[in-house]
Amino acid sequence: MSGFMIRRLIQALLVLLTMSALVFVAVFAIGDPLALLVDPQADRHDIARVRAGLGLDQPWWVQYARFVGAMAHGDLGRSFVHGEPAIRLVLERMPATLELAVAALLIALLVGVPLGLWVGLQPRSWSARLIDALSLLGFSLPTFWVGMMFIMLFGVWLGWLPTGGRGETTLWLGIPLSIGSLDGWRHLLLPALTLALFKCSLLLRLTASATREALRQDYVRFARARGLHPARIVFVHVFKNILIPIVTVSGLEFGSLIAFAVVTETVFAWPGMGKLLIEAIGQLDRPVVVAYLLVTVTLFVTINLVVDLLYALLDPRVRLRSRP
Amino acid sequence: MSVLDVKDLTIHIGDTKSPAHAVDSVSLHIERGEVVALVGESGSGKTLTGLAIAGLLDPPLRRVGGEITLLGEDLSALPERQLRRRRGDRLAMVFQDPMATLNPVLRIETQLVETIRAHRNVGRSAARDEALAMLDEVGITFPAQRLRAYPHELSGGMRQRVAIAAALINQPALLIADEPTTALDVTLQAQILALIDQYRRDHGTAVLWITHDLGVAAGFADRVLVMYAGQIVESGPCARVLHAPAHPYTAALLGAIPGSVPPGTPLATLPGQPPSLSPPPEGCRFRARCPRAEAACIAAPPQVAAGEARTVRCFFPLVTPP
Amino acid sequence: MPRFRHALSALTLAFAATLPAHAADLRIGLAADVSSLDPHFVNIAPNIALSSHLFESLTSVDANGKLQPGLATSWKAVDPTTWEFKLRRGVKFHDGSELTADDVVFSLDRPATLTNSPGPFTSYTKPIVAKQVVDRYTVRLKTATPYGPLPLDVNSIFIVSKKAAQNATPEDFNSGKALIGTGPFKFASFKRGEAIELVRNPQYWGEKPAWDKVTFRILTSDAPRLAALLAGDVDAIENVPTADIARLKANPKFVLAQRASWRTLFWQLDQWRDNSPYVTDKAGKPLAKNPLKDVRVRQAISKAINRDALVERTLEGLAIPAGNIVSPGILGNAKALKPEAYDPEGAKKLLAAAGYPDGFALTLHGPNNRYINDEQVVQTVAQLLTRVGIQAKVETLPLSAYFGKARAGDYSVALLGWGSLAGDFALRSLVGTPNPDTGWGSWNWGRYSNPKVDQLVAASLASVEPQEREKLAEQAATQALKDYAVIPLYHQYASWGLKKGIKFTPRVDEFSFAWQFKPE
Amino acid sequence: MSRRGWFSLILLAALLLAALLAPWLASQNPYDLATLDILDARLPPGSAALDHGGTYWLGTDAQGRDMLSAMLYGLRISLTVGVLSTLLALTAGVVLGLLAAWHGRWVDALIMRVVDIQLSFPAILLALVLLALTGPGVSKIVLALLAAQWAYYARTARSAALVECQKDYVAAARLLRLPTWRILLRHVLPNCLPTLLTVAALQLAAAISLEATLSFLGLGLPVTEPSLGLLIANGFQYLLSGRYWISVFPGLLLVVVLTSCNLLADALRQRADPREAGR
Amino acid sequence: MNEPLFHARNISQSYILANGWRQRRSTLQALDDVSLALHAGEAVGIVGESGSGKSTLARIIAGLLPPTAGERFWQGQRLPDGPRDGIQMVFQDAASALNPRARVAELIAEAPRIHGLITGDESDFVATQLSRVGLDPQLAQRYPHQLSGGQRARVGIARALAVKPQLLVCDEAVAALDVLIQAQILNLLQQLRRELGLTLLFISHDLGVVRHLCERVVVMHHGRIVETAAAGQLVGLPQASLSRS
Repeated sequence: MSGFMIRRLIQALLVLLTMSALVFVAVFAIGDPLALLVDPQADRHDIARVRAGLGLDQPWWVQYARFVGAMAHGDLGRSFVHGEPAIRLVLERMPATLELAVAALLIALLVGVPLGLWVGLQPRSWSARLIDALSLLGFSLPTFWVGMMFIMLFGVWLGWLPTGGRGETTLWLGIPLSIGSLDGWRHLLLPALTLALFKCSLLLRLTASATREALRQDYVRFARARGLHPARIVFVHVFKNILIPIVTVSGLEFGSLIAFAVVTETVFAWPGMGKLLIEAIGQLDRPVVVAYLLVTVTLFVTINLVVDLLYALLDPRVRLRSRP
Repeated sequence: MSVLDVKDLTIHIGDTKSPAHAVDSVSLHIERGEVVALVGESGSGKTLTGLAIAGLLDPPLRRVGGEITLLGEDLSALPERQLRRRRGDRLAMVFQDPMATLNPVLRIETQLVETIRAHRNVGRSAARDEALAMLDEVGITFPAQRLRAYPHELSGGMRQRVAIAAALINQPALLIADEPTTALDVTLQAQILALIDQYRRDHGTAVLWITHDLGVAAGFADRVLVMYAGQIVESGPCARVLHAPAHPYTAALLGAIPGSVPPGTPLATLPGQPPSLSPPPEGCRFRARCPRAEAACIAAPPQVAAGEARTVRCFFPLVTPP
Repeated sequence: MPRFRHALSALTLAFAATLPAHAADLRIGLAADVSSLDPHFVNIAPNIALSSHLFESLTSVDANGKLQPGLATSWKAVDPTTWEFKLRRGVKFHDGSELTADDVVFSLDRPATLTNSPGPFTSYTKPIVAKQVVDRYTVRLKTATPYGPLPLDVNSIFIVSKKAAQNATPEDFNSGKALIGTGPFKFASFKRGEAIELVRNPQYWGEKPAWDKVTFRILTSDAPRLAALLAGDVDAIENVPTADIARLKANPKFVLAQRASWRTLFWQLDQWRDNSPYVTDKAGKPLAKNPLKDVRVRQAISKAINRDALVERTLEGLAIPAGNIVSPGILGNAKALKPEAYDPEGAKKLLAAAGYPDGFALTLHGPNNRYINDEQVVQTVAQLLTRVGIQAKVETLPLSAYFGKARAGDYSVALLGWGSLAGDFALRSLVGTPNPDTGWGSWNWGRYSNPKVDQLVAASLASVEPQEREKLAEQAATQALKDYAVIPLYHQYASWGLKKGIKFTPRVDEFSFAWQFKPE
Repeated sequence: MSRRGWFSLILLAALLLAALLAPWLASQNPYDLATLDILDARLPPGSAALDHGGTYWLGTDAQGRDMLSAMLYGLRISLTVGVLSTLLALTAGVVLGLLAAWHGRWVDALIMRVVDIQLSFPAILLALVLLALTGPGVSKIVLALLAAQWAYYARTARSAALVECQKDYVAAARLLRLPTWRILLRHVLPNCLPTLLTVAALQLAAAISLEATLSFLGLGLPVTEPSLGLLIANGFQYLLSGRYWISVFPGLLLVVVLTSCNLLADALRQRADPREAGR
Repeated sequence: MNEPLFHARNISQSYILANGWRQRRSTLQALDDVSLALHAGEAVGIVGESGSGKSTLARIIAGLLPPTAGERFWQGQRLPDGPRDGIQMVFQDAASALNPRARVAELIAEAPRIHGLITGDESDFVATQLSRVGLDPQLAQRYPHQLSGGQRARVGIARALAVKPQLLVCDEAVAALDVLIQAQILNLLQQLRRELGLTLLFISHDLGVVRHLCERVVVMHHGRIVETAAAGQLVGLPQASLSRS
């Protein structure tokens, strides 16, 4: 168990080091953050002073070594643009992204799993065929385009929902969340739906094929041979088995929801981490980009760990055996 | 009265235009406490016959004819809801692969208790006690501990015992056993056979034993039915059929067993393969491989010649059924 | 809810009713994010705009870009290198303390102390070599050489309370603790990337704003910003997307406020290399010499551009064709300089005269996220150049990459937009002979160099007499444009969308100041 | 293959053909600036051109570019990027996956650790950072997609090859002392292909979609080489003002491309897994 | 002439089982100090229940699996790890033992072609090999899935014999077959052995089959050889209770 965790952590560290090295090279290669920030009238001395102040006068590997050294002390540096600790900026934005991702995952699960179960159980019915075809379409629609179409349809043509921004937030345990107010919900709905659509189709198709697979198993035949009620066969025997892939995949997809929030947040002007990332890339605000990567990698590692634990919980075959 | 009486069971596979006639007019009956072995090569239709009796045929398999009477009740006329009440209660079925028949994510207890409570109005704890007793009866040591276990924590032999316990827990009148020992080692095979034999003696359960292995049938069954290409070609008391087979196919099966001839000498074999059943060949289905086939065998299908206790589907049987 | 089909009216009806604004509240949708509330931390427009509500400077600039008294009631050059500022008396900071000359000196000193600032204000404070407190209400600033624009420079330095800001960190500013100024509004709250709330300063010395509370919503994407206005989530927005101007104009529920802003867009052309990297013959082979060095070629390019079509089609009317480097009304705008007329035939003739009867090929570079429809503008110009035989390719980059490369001189023809309140300032940076030590020509990507222009600009900057300065600045501009040092395209419009019932005086510097919004 | 499979295959072939023949099908070369007329900008579908007699069936964009022509060329770029990156990633992944499966031990451990690390980081973020590093361009986005996707193929190829290597025909080939490369390429690989092709069809859709997304975010292709994603992005600003055609039509075409790829993947999967065939 | 054709000496094989979660390692001893000599022309059977290690032994003998300890000798020469000319194998599951994407002709001719064993026309070669195992040469252009189980088993044998082995290891070669086809294959093996002078190592869980085919039987239990005897004189077999009637 601990060996397993250590391996995961090392993996995370490697991802982070690689990605941050890339970012350092990137910022070095793309351009000069100062070109955007320094006052147009500034002369060479001004620019040199600022450059040295931000440590940008060094070659990238020196900058990188300094960064790694500082990171070991828990310091990820200050945003070039905002002047505040980069990690704080990212953490400030995290609740909005997590709220969006959780909402999307819940939508995907609540819609995708029941429909997938239906498609898996009744593959020949016309409704299942229709759902199946729609899920394939949902699987094929690029997230950003869905967002645009939602804005056009629900925001502009029908005028039912706001087209962007986060709306009113209320504090829950000191974290600002949208779900506390109607206005918050109205703002959350479209981006969450947009983000959910792909995952919903994915979960639907996964559930359907897992259900079909489970129905072919001998234990289902044996359960029928024992005269069990069909509902019990579906909701206990089949469901407990398909829950394993569903939970595993939802967990892993949660990571990609956070990644794809970059797109959704840009389309809907949702003030989350993803939007911060895109802005930071646009401004070459390297500390923020690196801090974003650190936070997301940490999130992904945590998610993977939770998924493994859940997996062990759901599937007795991999359960931690208590000491005999 | 027979526990089970099957008349002219016919099963088709696939679309209605050109279906494979997988099982063709199979009739059989089993008395209380009797063990009947249904023997045949893979593809002969023996498993389908078992599934059809239990009402477990799924598309593309279709029962297109025949009557199945269990304890005087015509199962073939029952709606699925009623049929379900019979399954696991009056008739039970166990399958070949003990690794796959138990649900891997449910405890043994759950799977036994649900079987009881699906058919009888028994409290949870009473059902649990029953389950415990049943595990004990099928020879599982430390039953209370096993009850809490998941299937993967048990060995293959133990799993098959649990599956048999789950099948028999409501004391069915008929047990359909579809090759339950094939996947097991010879020693375990013998144990399972002994277990079922003992249970049958204790409770008078009728057993339909489906197997490809004449050897297993020989030591265990009262009567044997030999299937070839969807039809029963020979039936009769076990000892007599194996000792003096009437159908050339039965004879070939016996002759192919190593040990039937001195070591080093060639075994008796048959040329060719079983025929395709969509559609089945005209005349005798065995004739293409039969050493005794004549013109008559092509012209018309042989009728069942029935003696007192034996039947044979052949124009030229090796022995005449008495 | 009934299903409305007419998008815009539907949105208004649906939301204006459900979300009424408090009568004395104003909500403004901003197009750019405020990165820091420290008024001296980064010298970028969104931050300056916000700080202007909380802080003031010695001088102020009115909607037309003209210098007005601010915290100083008057100023004069007591000698060519000494400026004296008389402070307004009785001005109170938000914490109740009085503004004194000490605060002014502290504020002018402070930018140089912020060493980790990525965009310091030091270029405005640097000409000041000494500061002298004459009395509680009088400050003298000394420069090394005669320097006319000093009153304009100090306009950029906000006066903070010495007491509050002395030991404050950027975090103290962002939390509001150190945000103690003299401005018409006081700080209420800051949700980064989302909203900033301000409340009226009841002790303000000048005209009190009409609003009790002002909320700035950060809506950087065009579509959501417009949608927020239409939905009634905000009362006013800046930077109305060009695509939606016409529709907004047609909608009786809303008012459009527009004016030509200080920002002028023009092409910088490589005039220093003999072999410019992105100029080739049509087969892609290098040319014998750099055609852009020939003034006839530069003029041909100017003539090839149909500025009317560009403004009308690509910018949807959101600009006026330009013949100057600074906008009309701004010091240094020479009224005699008219936009170059569209004359493709003339362009072809000039090209032929310069030795390129079949034209040549070049690549136009431009940013894709900086100016209104910038990417489209570059493409349109490429299209127009192609029609006179100059085969033009287009390469646009995000600002982050673009400016760095452009300043390094990587391009042959590059788009730049410049907003300035004085022509001589602009000319110094844009066409002055580059000199890294003095900061001259720091944005002169084409490295145009004409001693005569340099002289005129220097004289203009050194003149402390406004009329004389204006005349010199106009002469310098006229000379530079006669050389086609740069090719002006248009003066950008700034536009605001307002809910009906609100008035706004558009500002030339594009800032959205809450006190200039008034209920009707 | 199922009817749906054939349908998707024919559709994809038609799209590929349209992309290949774009220069002949399109009424205008959208890259040839001389054919554009700014005065024709943003005309609605069905408008007639101002100076020449043509009709803009799907309207024009902000530069007066015929949308239909732009879409054909955009399709060309989208498909080029998708197919190229898929082929490269497939090759790289297959080579590494086969190597890992065959060699086992430390080679396997090394390759699979890298794959694990790669897969623990969402493809879109990796591609995003890489593109921010390299800047826009067809070859750069292909590289970014390659970097983001090879690991899927490596993992799939390895697990498929492991399954195959367990099979006795590989043992038989070893006993027959066939050269290793021959066993891998002639015996193992062909049997992994059905699975790999299924993944490839899925990843082709993913690659095209990812490219569109990155272009939408302003990180993919330069404006002069507008893929479908960039066309959509360019039209985004006109969506609210009712000039939907600039964005919606390229979007619909993109959806058709992606759907047909996914349909094909579905059909291939069913073919590879006969138990699924009954559906 | 007392030199055995093949000799395996003191073969041991153990696997390390790692538990994914807790990384606790345990060792599984699959073979424990097994020695076995095969003389030219001899037919030896190995019987044992599943898990007794007989298949592992077969794979080690064939060189598919390097043993943890022990050595193999071929006509007195020590063998390095890996397959060797002269030893071929027939596998249990003929479906998995034949590459599903190769035609019968390619399955049979591929290795002989590479090793230069085909002198004449390749299709003649294939036809000869097919007829030797009692298959119609017409089947050469078929794919494995187009064959019946018995035909597949014959193709597997033909492929092994095409490279002219001296020792043929049959690992449960008839276990998956119906009894009638099993009889055909057993007859074929016996006939080939006579005709080609093959040495046969026949592994099966079915004592009846082994007794029918082999002169000498080795009984394995828990990774060890517990008994070696002439086929007729076998006693003490754990599963003796269920020998066929």
